[in-house]
Amino acid sequence: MIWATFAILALVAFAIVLHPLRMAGAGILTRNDTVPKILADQMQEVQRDLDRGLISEAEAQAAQLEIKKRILSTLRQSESAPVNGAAGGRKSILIAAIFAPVFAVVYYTTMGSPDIPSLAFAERTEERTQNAEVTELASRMRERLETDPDGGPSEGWMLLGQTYQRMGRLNNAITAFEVVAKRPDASSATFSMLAEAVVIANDGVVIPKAQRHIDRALELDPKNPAATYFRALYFLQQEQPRKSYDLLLSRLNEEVSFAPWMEVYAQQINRIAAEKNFPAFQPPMARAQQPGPTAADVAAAADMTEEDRANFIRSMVSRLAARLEDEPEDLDGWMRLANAYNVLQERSLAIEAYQKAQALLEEMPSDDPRNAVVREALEQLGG
Amino acid sequence: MYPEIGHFALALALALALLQSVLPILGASRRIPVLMKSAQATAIGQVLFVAIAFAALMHSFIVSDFTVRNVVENSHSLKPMLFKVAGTWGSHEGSLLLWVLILTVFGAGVAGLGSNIPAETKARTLSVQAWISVGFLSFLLLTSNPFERVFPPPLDGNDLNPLLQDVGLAMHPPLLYFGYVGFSIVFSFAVAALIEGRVDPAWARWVRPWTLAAWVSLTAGIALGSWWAYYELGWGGWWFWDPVENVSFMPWLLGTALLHSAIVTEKRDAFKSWTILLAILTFSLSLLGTFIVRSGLLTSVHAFAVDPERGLYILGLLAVSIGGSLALYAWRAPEMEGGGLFRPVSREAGLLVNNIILAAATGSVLFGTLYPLILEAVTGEKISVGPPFFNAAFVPMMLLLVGFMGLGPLLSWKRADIAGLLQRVRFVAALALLAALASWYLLNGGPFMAYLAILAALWLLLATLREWALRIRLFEVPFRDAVRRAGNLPRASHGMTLAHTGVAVLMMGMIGSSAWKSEEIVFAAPGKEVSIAGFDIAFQGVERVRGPNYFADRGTLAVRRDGDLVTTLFPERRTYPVAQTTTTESAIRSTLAGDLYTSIAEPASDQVNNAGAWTLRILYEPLVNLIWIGAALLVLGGVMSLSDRRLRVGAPRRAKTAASDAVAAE
Amino acid sequence: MKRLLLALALSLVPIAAGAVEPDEMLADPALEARAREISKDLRCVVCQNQDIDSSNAGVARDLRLLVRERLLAGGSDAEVIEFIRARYGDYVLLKPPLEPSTYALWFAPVALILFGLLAGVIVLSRNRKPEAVSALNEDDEKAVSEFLKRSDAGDAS
Amino acid sequence: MRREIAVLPLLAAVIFGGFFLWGLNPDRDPSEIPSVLISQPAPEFDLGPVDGVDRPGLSRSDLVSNDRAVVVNVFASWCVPCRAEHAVLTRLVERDGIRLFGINYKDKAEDAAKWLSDLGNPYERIGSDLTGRTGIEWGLSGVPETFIVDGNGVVLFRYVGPVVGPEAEARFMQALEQAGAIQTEAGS
Repeated sequence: MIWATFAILALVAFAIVLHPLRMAGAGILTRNDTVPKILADQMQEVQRDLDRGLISEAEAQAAQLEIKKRILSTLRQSESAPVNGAAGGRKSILIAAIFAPVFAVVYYTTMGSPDIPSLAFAERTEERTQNAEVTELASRMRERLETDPDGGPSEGWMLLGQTYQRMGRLNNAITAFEVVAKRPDASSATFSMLAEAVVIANDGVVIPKAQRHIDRALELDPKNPAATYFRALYFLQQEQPRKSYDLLLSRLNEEVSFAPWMEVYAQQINRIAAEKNFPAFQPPMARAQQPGPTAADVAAAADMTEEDRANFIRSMVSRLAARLEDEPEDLDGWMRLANAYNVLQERSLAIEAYQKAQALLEEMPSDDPRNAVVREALEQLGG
Repeated sequence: MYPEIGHFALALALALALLQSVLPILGASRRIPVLMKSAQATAIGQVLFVAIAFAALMHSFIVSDFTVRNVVENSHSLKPMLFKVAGTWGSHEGSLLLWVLILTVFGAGVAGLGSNIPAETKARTLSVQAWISVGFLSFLLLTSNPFERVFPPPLDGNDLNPLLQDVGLAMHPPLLYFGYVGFSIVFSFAVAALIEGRVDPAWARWVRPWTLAAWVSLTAGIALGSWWAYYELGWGGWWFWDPVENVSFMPWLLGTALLHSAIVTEKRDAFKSWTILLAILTFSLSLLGTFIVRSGLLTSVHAFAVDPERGLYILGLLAVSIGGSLALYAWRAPEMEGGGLFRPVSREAGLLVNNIILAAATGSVLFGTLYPLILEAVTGEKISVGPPFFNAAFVPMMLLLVGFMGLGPLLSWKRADIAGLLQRVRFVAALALLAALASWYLLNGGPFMAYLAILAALWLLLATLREWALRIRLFEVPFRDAVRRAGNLPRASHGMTLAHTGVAVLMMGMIGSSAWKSEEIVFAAPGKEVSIAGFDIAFQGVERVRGPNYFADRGTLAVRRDGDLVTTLFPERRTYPVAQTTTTESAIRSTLAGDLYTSIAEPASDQVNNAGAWTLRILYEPLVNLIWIGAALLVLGGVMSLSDRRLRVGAPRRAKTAASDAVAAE
Repeated sequence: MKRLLLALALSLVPIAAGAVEPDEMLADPALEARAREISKDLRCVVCQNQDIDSSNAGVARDLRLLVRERLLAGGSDAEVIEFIRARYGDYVLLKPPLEPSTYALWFAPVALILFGLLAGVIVLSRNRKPEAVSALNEDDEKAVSEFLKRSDAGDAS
Repeated sequence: MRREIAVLPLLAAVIFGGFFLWGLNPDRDPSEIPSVLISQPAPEFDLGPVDGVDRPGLSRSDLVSNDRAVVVNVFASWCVPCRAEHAVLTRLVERDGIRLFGINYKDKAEDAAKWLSDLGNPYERIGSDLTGRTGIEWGLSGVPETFIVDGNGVVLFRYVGPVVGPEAEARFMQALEQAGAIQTEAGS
């Protein structure tokens, strides 16, 4: 369709350039045709001015004499008749007519993006309603939590915070996390999520406020991987790469089985290693599996541009999706994928992934906490 | 799909421009008719494809297609439709596309309408025009592609600047561009003439309508921009000597000089190389304006987001086009023979003085605008050159010019009779002086310069009317004869009278609103009364109203004069929640005598002593509307001249002779 | 890139009206008028090409207050301007002072006019020599009138 | 003669073109205003501390007798770029041992205190400039702005805008080194 339109346009251009050949028979206007006429008109004008009494007889005569002299000199400069219908002309025109579309096509194939469709705003209602739904859901949830006489359940506030973080409303996310952080039931994860939000909100800089939360998180759970990661990031920002490197490495080596956050650790370790000439990290296990984006990944992506970040997340997601095609039994994988789709506002894909997870969960004990997460998420998505 | 069609169409336009830049000029030098004629087809083809591209971009804006980066950055789904449309030329890329569109419109105009121009001249002119086209189309495609895509598209656009959501502002760039890009064709004519090595009265006549068309649009564009600043910015000023205003004003000044010197070339075959130089410089200043606005060279409120790389590209274009044309000028212009002789007192001499003053004024504005840059480059010092300098340099020159303007049209060509001239203007000069003295006595106060300006404006007005009366022999012959004579005058003559009257009217507006402006700024709680310029204004309070995409605090002001209610004004302070911007909508009572200009700013910051009070700004700007009326007269005068049938003389009515010539040549 | 960011940041500054506020104004109308005039010649340092009188930027307001304060303290116009200039340099003066570095600026308009007039006088004096008014000879006259007749017939006007 | 005159416009255009080319230098910021304070003694001022921040206030006398050059940074909690700059300044203090003084410009004390507690407080002294008058004395055009003042209170360098990004930081570091504001091994 689009190429057909291009073809028509190119054809039009071709025809336009060829057009002069069709009127080759008609004569052309030469100076001899036009200049004396203008001079003659000026003669008449002088005459009219004289008739109206605008100028004196003497003035008129002098002016007319001047113009007459110009007429004479024009008449004498008779031009040689143009060489008409020269074959060279026709050939040039033909070549030119071919040049136009070829030039455009060559340029376009290198610079154009014919695969990107137009998307009018009006056609994107689904995307918009989804977005509006999330916003609406978040504000409803917040209202309910705020009006709750008991201050609202901590899980609710955490979910709200995560939702806001996904929406990029980091200050709201921080406020929501902070509600929980002030409560006695605040867990290590509460503080590490809060720290993460604060770090992202500050362009990836671990500011003292974030540090305090990291401290709290590690106090509650010294093994909290996210908190450890941000602590290491803080060291790095303090220009203590060795300390940062060691911390990440030792935490990584504490684990015996694979966990999704390890990939980010490994990447960060290798980034520091490459810069400072430390030994690179060799993964102890097969690295065939590629996890999807984790929160920490997103944090790492915080200093990217919006576009880079979107591309980055998308590439991670598609890798994860491809892997799950091969390994459909990976429950955590499905949950991560679903969450990622949710972040990307791919509602139907998110529902689908959650449903896959739900199916796998049926084989799990019913008190598995993941059951609740999936149910809640599906409810939220309306699937 | 639409954006891609636009992108492809631009590529085709560039291809046609490339062809047009070579084939016709080759045809003209080798005398091959078919190549000469190809210019017509490609010029029309170019405008077609650029228009397709422009329409595609506009479509993307209208439907808010956020897969186009330019739409994302410069539009928003909530914008009112009119401003979505105007958003097409709201950004650097879009406005440049409009620029190129107008460039090709003028090219196609000459191709299609210039039926009285010989094929050779036309071919050369259109080739030169295509060189400019190639430069700017490639600039567009290589550095500022308006059709750059984003995928996946963001949910909504970024921009919703309410300040720019204004009809006057939306229409101002197209008109302004029409003006200063229009001078491109005059430039092309000039360069073509240099290449051909011939400038004669016929050439001047071919160029004249295009110069007029460009000048008329530029006049309208500048006036519209000034009008926008006046009522939208909220402090009642209409000219700020901002660099961006200056760069649109300089081509106007020089274009005005060009209009006048081309008359001398047309009537007397004189001033030839000077007219050519003016044609080149006028468009050069337009290019300079484009460069300054888009390169971030000078700071300005209006500048686009700056990008040195683009600046470098345009500077390259400038170097080639201005440098090239001036080098050609240096080479060929000395060969042009001088034309008819004239005496120190003659129409020619008058127009010479006009040109000298206009050129000096342009030079002063140019120098003042660029001086901070020059000084910074030479000594590293940073200074500001603001309105005080420009007023001091420019106003006296204009007064001088206006003095001559009254006399000029009364002078006859070649040699004028001084005694007769003085006798004819004695009366109006005395009248103007008397009126100026009377105004001094009546108004007592105001700067001396203002009275000098009043004198000049009155002199110009009266002398212009006197000249017109002389032409139609008003009071000398029976009234009916005079009317008949007026009907017989060429349109260009009426055009001149209108335009000169317009200048006089414009000046009076400027004098009135700058020298006798009065202003009251008060904290007003409901019930507060303010008196200004004979009006008693009662502030009745503020209410909150909702607009389509904003809410506003609307003040109510009852305006009384001698106790009678004259009108009620509702100035607003609008807040746009999405864009988080506040704008001022002034309420104006406009009459010929002056504007009562009211605006409401924020609530008083000190709410302890001024509880419930708002900041009110009330201005009385005497005669300010004469500025726009004067500008309208200038435009009308230009249009009147443009409609003069003499500008089309020489167009073949496909006369027998021409046809038989063609057959013979076959 | 840095300039781009700055441009973006600056573009967020609203250009709304309402520069001078009533609470800044001085009770003495003569003094207030002087303050307004001085403000019009001082450039707002954070805005682009705006005087402090019409700018609603915070710094502009501070400067306006300062101008009035200095006036109340009995400063002359020149002293007040000098006070601001001592802190912000020549850059704040919209009317550049006449100094060696600005001679070129201030004398340029005069020089341009004088140069133009000189050129005009030269052109006019070249035109001094008496004009040779030679009438056309008979052949030429005939050629012209024949041509004119022809063009009248061709052009039906 | 005619020929010489005909060359003049080209000549003028070339000269103007040269200035334009110079003006396009990407390092040149047309809106930057040179400070009149460079090589001049720091202006007279005396600012009290910010309420709720345990740092003493700042006055001119604190700048005139220091062992080495110090940095005076004008900041505010409402200023967005200051946030990014804060991390850089903190690092300069911690890593390079510069002495940092702050002028808190037109800021509410409680906002400033919270901001400093969230982001950390690398300042040795902070003066609170509520009215903005001290800002004017320093020829301030916006926030943030950073000055380097030598041990005797003479202003050596001024940076307008946030010192953020490799280019800006390199420029600032160079100025710090030239001024001798960086703590050397021997000096510590």
